[in-house]
Amino acid sequence: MNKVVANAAEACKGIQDGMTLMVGGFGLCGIPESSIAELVKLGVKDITCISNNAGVDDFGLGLLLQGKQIKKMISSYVGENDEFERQMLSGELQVELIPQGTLAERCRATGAGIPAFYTPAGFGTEVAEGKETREFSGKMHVLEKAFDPDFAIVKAWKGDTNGNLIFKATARNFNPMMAMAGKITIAEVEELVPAGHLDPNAIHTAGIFVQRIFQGEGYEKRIEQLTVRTKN
Amino acid sequence: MNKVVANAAEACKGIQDGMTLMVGGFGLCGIPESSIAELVKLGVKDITCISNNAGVDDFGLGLLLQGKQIKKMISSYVGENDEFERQMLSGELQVELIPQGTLAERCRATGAGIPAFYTPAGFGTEVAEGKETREFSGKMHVLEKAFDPDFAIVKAWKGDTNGNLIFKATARNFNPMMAMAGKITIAEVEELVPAGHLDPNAIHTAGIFVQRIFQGEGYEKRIEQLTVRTKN
Amino acid sequence: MALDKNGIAQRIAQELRDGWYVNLGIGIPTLVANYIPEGIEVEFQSENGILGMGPFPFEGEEDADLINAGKQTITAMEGAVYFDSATSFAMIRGKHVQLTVLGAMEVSEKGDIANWKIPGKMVKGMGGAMDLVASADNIIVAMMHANKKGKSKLLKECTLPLTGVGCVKKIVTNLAVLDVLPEGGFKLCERAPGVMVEEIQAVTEGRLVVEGDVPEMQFGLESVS
Amino acid sequence: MALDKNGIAQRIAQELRDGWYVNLGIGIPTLVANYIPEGIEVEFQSENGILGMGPFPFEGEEDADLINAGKQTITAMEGAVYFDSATSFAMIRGKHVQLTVLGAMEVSEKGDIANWKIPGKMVKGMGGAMDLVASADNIIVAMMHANKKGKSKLLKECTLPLTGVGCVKKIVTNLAVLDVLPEGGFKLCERAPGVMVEEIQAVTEGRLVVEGDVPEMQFGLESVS
Repeated sequence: MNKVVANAAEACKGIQDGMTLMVGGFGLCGIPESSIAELVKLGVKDITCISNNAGVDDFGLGLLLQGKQIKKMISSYVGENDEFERQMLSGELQVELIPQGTLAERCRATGAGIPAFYTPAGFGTEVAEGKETREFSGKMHVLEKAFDPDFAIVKAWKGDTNGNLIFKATARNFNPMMAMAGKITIAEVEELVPAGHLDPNAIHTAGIFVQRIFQGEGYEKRIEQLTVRTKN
Repeated sequence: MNKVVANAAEACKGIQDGMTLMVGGFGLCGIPESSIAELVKLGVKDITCISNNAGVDDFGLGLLLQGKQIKKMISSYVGENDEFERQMLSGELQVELIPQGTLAERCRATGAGIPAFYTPAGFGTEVAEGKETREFSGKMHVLEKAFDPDFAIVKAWKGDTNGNLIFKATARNFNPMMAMAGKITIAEVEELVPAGHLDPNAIHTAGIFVQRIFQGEGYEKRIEQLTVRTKN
Repeated sequence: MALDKNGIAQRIAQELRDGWYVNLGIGIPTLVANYIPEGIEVEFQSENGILGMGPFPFEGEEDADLINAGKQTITAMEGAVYFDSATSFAMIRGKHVQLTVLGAMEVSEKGDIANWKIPGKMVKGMGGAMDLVASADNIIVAMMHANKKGKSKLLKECTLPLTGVGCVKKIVTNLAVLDVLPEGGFKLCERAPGVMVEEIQAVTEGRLVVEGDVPEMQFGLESVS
Repeated sequence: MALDKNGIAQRIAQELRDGWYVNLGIGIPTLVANYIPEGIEVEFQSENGILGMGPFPFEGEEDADLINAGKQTITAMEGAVYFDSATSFAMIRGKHVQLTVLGAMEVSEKGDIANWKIPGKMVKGMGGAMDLVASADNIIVAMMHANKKGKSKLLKECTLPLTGVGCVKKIVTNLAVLDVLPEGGFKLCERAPGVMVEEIQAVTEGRLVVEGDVPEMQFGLESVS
């Protein structure tokens, strides 16, 4: 089942103004750099973007914010970004903040055909306002619902032509759940191999969830907070 | 975080009459043979057993049925077992049948702190009787709840002393979700290695879910339906 | 002439489309894998945790850890992947599997299906069938038109406990190909070679909708893989 | 003398028990990892997807694909494991993590906590904090007793938007160790060395419960790892 497309341009075909996109990554770790660059090039506008964070000013989703391509961000944490703050305070940008675990579980639910589930996160806070709440085993929970994204864009370490994906270390983060959730899921990988070259036991995301896969180019993999020890 | 116990006897300490146990496996594939043998030896009675199937007459959970140790089976499919049929028809054994996907998702929910979720499976059937139903996006769904097992007993291919597990091929099946769900989770493995010997990227079940791990002995791995081709 | 089980499977195989992921139930549906049309690539999912299921292993090469949902020993194709049961049913409920083919005891003219329980007989369980029928947009039922006593299995209302409600869209039997109409009723799409509309009508208890000339099924254009 | 941030972390480290999985928030909580008592093994979970988090990498050995929830480059201990965000919060919500240590802007005498939003200021988001406080049975808040303006952070009622309701059980500040009582109120358990009960009372707006002699915190018995 060959899912390979030539490049980011091929992969992003059909992404249009006003669409809802899920974008993988945590901070700048495990983000689909090539696809984001392509979205900048395409100049698609009024995007609703579901992503745990919003990048930094000049990298990651920050690049889409610079071009005012994003109408609404749905995230759990959006610090580290001055342009984001400016657009949010000026009202140009809508922001919906969601507890990180709820965000992850809602992404999974979307792909798993679970329309709604109960979680204790956010009960008694403004996150629960307007939502159903309910007691289970003496504890209050909030009803949370699946998303409805048009595209999901994820980044993996290795992928095969069938769309099977393996992520590296903590660059996995939101990518596997978002891969499940897209009506069309685009996966960009650092290394694309023929089907059969990945251990079927070690694959994190099954190719059934991926519609388009390509090998990205020139990964910068910028580090947001470089923290090191010195030897002696 | 050393989780190693000497053997099945050590691992099964504390399992008592009347408890609810989750037992991994699909058919006879990926079942915790050593722990089941120990449960037979212990002779614990009145067990409520959550497991996709009920083994065959003389293997798997069938061994517990022979000793009339099981009070209630919660499964999706219980064929291939005459003693099971006899006990069920005579009323000695209670049986609750659950759609397989709902069973899997309820196991995951148990371990994931999700008390309840909606699924379309079983709507309009006797499975939905007495349960809440609700429409999402024009489709009816059933509210399904987490379990509350005392122990979960799973079988993995490889494990390390930290309790990290790797399963092999389709012997994975229900084992990872059940591992998440036990108040105490027992993992028996074919090969136990020191922490650090498994690729942290390739681990299926994180050691945090496992309280006791041991290397099992004399795995029979019986095949339920041997189907082969002949070479020309 | 009425089709045999292989004929039913062969006709269903014509419904396969390139790039589809397919879940085949036990019995006649399993045979569909033997008739994949030339030039079409599909991948088979088995709900116990494999995508890219291959043929049975050669004698002596069977692996107890590699089975399908019918508990049969199988092999894995190149590019296959294993996963747990929760992920497997995430694929199914999340509509990532494009086609489900399964058997049935009864189908109603509203698309209800009964295939798991006969009151008074030993009940083995629904396995994954309820998840499959409640989730898939595209379900084909493969079955005999009538049961062994000659009684129709295409009914106004199912008499047996249901597996799913209003979910069946297409039925392929030994006698015919039928679509379940949104407003209810079985639309006769194709007849088995040499089988008359009257013969089909005679064993269809539910409302049979016949419009114009009903063509015969065509075989032989696709080759057996 | 009031404790500094390291002192708060050191006191909290005394609460660690052998075999615990621990999630440390950003700020003071992160420092707890520097004071694990001798003979105790704990494993640190970072909610972005690692269990068995190790110290910062040596210069030049950093890996952009290996970070903690604060986006800092880290290392992995032997026996570490990586996982996705849904699994990570399954660990948290499912109570598999035995201790969560996090900072707060305000805590109420009922155990409510506010630590994510100041109306009128830029809101960065709650990250994983709402999941953590709603799930963990064992939450320790690490914070200064009063804010920079000298105003108490231990209140009758939180004035800021809440992160969680009735979830905080223990608070370690620069001045004291306090338990949140089930019936409401901050029970003074320990004083920082040389700090008087009156000093603590003066910066505790919520109900402070003082019973008998309140001991001083003890340090120095555990060694720095």
